[in-house]
Amino acid sequence: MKLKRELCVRMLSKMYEIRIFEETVDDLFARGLVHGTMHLSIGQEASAVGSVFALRDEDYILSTHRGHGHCIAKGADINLMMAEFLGKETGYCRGRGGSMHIADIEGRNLGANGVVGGGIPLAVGVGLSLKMRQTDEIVMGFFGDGAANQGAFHEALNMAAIWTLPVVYVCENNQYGMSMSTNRAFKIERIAQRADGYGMVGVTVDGNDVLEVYEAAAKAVDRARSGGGPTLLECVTYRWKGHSKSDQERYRTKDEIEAWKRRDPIKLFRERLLTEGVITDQEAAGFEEQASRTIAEAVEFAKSSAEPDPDTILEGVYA
Amino acid sequence: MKLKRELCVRMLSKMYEIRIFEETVDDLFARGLVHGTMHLSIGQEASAVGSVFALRDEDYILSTHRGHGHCIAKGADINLMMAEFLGKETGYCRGRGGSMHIADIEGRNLGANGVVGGGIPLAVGVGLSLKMRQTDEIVMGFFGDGAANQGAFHEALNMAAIWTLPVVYVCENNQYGMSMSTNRAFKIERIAQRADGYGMVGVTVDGNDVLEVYEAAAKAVDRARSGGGPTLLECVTYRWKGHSKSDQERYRTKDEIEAWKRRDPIKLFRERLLTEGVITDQEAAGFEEQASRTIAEAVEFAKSSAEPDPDTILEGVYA
Amino acid sequence: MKEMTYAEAVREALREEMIRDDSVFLIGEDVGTYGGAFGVSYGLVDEFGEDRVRDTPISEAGIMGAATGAALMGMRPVAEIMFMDFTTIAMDQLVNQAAKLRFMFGGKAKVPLVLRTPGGSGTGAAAHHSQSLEAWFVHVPGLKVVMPSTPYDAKGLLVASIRDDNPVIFVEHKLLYKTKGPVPEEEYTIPLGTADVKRTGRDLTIVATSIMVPRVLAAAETLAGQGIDAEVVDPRTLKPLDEETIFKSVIKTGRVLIAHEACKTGGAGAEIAARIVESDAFNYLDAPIVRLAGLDIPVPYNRNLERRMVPQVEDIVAAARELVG
Amino acid sequence: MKEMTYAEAVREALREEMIRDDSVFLIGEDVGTYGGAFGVSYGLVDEFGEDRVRDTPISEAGIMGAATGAALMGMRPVAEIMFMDFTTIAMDQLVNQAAKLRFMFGGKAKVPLVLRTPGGSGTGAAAHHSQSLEAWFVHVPGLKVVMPSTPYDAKGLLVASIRDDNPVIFVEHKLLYKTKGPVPEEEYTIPLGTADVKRTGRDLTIVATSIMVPRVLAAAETLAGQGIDAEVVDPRTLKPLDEETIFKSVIKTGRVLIAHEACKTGGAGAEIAARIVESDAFNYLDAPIVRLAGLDIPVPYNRNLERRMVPQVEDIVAAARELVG
Ligand SMILES: Cc1ncc(C[n+]2csc(CCOP(=O)(O)OP(=O)(O)O)c2C)c(N)n1
Ligand SMILES: Cc1ncc(C[n+]2csc(CCOP(=O)(O)OP(=O)(O)O)c2C)c(N)n1
Ligand SMILES: [Mg+2]
Ligand SMILES: [Mg+2]
Repeated sequence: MKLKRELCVRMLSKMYEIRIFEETVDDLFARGLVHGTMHLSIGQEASAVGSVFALRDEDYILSTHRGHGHCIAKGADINLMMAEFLGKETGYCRGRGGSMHIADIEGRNLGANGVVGGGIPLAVGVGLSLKMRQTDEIVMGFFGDGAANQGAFHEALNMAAIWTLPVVYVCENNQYGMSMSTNRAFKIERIAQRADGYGMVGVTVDGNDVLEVYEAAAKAVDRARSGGGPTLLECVTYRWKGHSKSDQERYRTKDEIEAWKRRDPIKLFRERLLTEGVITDQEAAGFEEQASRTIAEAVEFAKSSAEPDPDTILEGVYA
Repeated sequence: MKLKRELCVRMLSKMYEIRIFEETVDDLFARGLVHGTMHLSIGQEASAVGSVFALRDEDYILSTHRGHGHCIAKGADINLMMAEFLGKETGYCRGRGGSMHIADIEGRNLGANGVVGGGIPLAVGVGLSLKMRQTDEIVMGFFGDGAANQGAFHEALNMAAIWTLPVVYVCENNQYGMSMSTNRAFKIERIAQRADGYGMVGVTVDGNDVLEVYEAAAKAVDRARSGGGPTLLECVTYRWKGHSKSDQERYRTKDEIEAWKRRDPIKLFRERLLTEGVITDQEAAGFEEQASRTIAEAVEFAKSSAEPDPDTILEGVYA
Repeated sequence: MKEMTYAEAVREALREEMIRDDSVFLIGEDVGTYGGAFGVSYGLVDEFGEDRVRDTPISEAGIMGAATGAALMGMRPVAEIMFMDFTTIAMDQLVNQAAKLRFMFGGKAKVPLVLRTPGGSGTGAAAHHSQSLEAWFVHVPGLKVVMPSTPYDAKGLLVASIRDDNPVIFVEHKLLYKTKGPVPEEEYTIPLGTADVKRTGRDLTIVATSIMVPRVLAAAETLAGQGIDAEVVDPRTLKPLDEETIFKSVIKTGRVLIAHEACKTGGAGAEIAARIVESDAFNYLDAPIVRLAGLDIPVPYNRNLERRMVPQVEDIVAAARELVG
Repeated sequence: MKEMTYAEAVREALREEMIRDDSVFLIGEDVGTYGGAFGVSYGLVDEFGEDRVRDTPISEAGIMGAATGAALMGMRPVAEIMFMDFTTIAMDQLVNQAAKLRFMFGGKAKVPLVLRTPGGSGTGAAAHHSQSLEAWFVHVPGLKVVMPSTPYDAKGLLVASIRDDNPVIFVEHKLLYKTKGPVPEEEYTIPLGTADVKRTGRDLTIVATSIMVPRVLAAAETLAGQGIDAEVVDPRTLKPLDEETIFKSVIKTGRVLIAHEACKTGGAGAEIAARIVESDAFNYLDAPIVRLAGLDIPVPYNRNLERRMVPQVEDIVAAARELVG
């Protein structure tokens, strides 16, 4: 693959934004500035960026509880995301949603989901609408390995397949659903294999290689857009951090984590771009710094934003 | 396969019992003696008998809304079944359950189910109990082609597979879930193919050939009993009658029905037994007559049984 | 006005809204050629095609999710779940997704969908095909709950439900499908949240929903013959609930009987009773409130038991007499 | 007596019952090594092994079905659903299967299982991880519903629930897990269906469940300082409901405040209010019944909004003063 500089630069920059965003909110949580819980996707940036970058702006995504990466990759305004984390009125959800429910309707991110697998059937409805309206837009639905054992996965993938909907399902297999390893939760090697049972194309890729993800996603997107129906794309990756804020990580070893950290998707991509002469080391450092600034500004924006007015508490339940 | 006379005779007799039972209740319904609705399995007798006969008496089954065949094959007392149809206190469920909820707990039939797919997860729990107690009993769980698109199917088959449970899942693919043909509801040819996605053995057989069903079921039963885990056995068959009492049958053609009637599983089996000299024509007629008598007696038993006492209406909700 | 059945009224509402607005479509098991288990959508697939009258696999969660996703996109799906009992399978999509997405997203999305589903017993279909579960949905913020009792109400409320920008649970009753009544020739809607006083009276207020409305009206005739003048209030929508109309009636009569088919404990009647005794109407009550409702048992198959489980005309008459007497 | 937390009390009940009866086993997501999302079952897998403390895939319907099937076989599964919000996915297995099988089979089977699940808000986890859905289960014949508010009650009620031959929904509260209280050294059970008067008083009756109990007790102290003597009744089990204890208190005080966290409309408070006004206690009421409950909105993320959504001590004090005042 001949690397297109402009695309690669954008992808690398987004990966930095995601990484730094999550490191930052992790830190804000530790300092008591963000409450509740959050699910960090550090280590999984290639999967989010590689797949979302295969989309057009007009395309849609549906995301998960571990959705910061998808959201940022889809072009969210980091200020509004950060404000949402701080529960501010200026946040994407006016402070009502928090980390697990960020949606950027204008940016065609139809939202994260607190229910594992909850978004998978929604993608059927989105795909169906796009098809009924004869647009050439498509929808990409994310979920984890754990979600692939939910009944909703099964019903939805079958419906998407029989109706040949313009959907790309991306399964981010990070080896664990909370503490349950894929080894224990599945008796098969590749989750994408399940696509066969729906008469759907299934593909497994190295989810830490952003270009491999991108290429596979681009094919799936083309298939969806051209009327070829849905794809189940499995990105094999790993989350570096605990599942959420309550995780003691008793179910995996430090060695395992370290081994995966050596395959840091950002470092891998940066090195490749350097090796192939697409960018210089200095440029890369610049992208990283720019991302840092963006996130720092977002923190300022969020901090200086107003809290929701308690008297508006009943708003937004009904249209 | 060398045909064992005794087994074949019992199988043929059961098939007659099932057929005549259902023709009889159909008639009772038409005459206003049975109310509600019912789902007849006429044309599917080979699937019920072939699979249940591969079990031992101590094994369990879980059945469906179209469950008369399973129930009779498992050795139910026809009198108590018929009394249940007539809503009598002597019925299996004291008249509380009716056609869709007949269970014969002593006979280890853990019940029909009004919810399509509702019994599939129950079989996981039954299998789990048998395994935890280290018995060598197994459980056979029935469901239709339509049920294979329920989320419950997916969750349950995966659990049965990862825990290597002693379960045989029998999918009676009669080509339709109500009016929805398998062609429209699936994008795959064989439902048993889905077994692959669970790391489970999947087998498809001619569900109108009782011996083919029996042999495949026997293998699956052996596998389950010997610790080899679950199997998904698909029996391809056809229901002759409408889905239930409300069916106008606009979704299929007379020709299609007639073609399948020519492959009447009872006639096929009877002819084979005659051809191979296992039984005589006269014997066969005798079995059929015996079945008729059994059913006729059951009707008398049911008719002469008492209605439930309305004052007992609150009984049986809690133990 | 023309005479039509409740089922026809529902179908006419569907048909007219599908003609008026091409974002309206039907989705559910066997809604096409089969016409739905009760024939309600029969014929619509011939008029609107398989895309807009979409048969689905047996996948209730998938149906509800597909409807919700489509609604998020600005379509106006009318989903059908064949029996109310099977909403159990779709609860996550309905309660966690359809009902909450708008609020969770800070009011920035809309979920305009209708879930039509037949509830109720009386057909001998036993415990998995006879439940009345509306109280669950009444408890869920973000949902609206509609329960028409006449063809007129069914049509007017369904049109309003389809045009509503929120997820609406539209509960039909199997035993009402064949009942007839007048329906206007011209287009009309009934605003969600407006009760209807089906009969005026002085001696007691009977609040009744769905199948209980005709039974209560029949009972009221009998009661009238015995010198008891019952006022019959049909809330028509349980959420939002038109409590003003109920309170007004209670203040007038001082006595309340609430009748519904669903199991008594935790049924919608509890909420209605609680609203009354929380309000000023409490001060006008001359007697304890009486709830007449389904027994707290699964629906039995046997005809007599099934009938006994749910209030019948004679039970209503007896309860009203005792309350007034 | 020893001091322990509510979470420890639950764990001790599980542990002791697992020792006593080898048909008892745990099944749920991450109940093993992880110890459950709130650490409640932490350590039990080391003692009892992976077979009896069984981690499952993320398959709530499968978990509930597996538990139900096992219970049918005479095992005594204690299933966990990680957040009450996800019971939505298991409703068919719970409501149509577990709750109804016995009745549908003519009373010839038993389904002895416990479903443990944490409800409630207050952790900043927003609308998909904070619901209080007990009212749904109260409405389902065949289920029992337990909601302990103290470590003592949690242990005694859980032991009773595990020994009960019916499906029991055992609702824990996230904010109570770390609260401490005395628990007897020796074995004890609390019969399901027995309310507890947590404080005696003359001026009003406050019926409160789960997290509301400590808040109401705190409010009662404040009220006492202001000359208002509140009686606090904790039903402990919502189904069966010990209405006698509630009625007795109401007859004594003449005023009722009902406090729960769940959304007000259609919440369990409605049933309690309805029971009171259907009974003779109605005749002793000196004022309308007041329900103080969660607002009818999905649970918001923002800390202040989340707090505002649910009754707090000061709200209870204010409501009680107004009611008595
Ligand atoms: C229906 C449901 N069950 C359980 C949970 C609790 N939970 C949140 S995330 C999670 C693990 C999800 O695993 P996976 O789908 O692999 O996604 P990952 O967290 O690994 O990104 C669990 C069990 C939930 N949110 N929703
Ligand atoms: C959950 C659920 N959805 C819908 C129905 C209505 N229904 C009863 S049987 C049936 C078709 C079932 O098809 P299949 O599983 O193939 O079994 P078959 O009837 O062909 O034996 C339907 C849709 C139901 N009983 N349960
Ligand atoms: Mg994962
Ligand atoms: Mg079928």
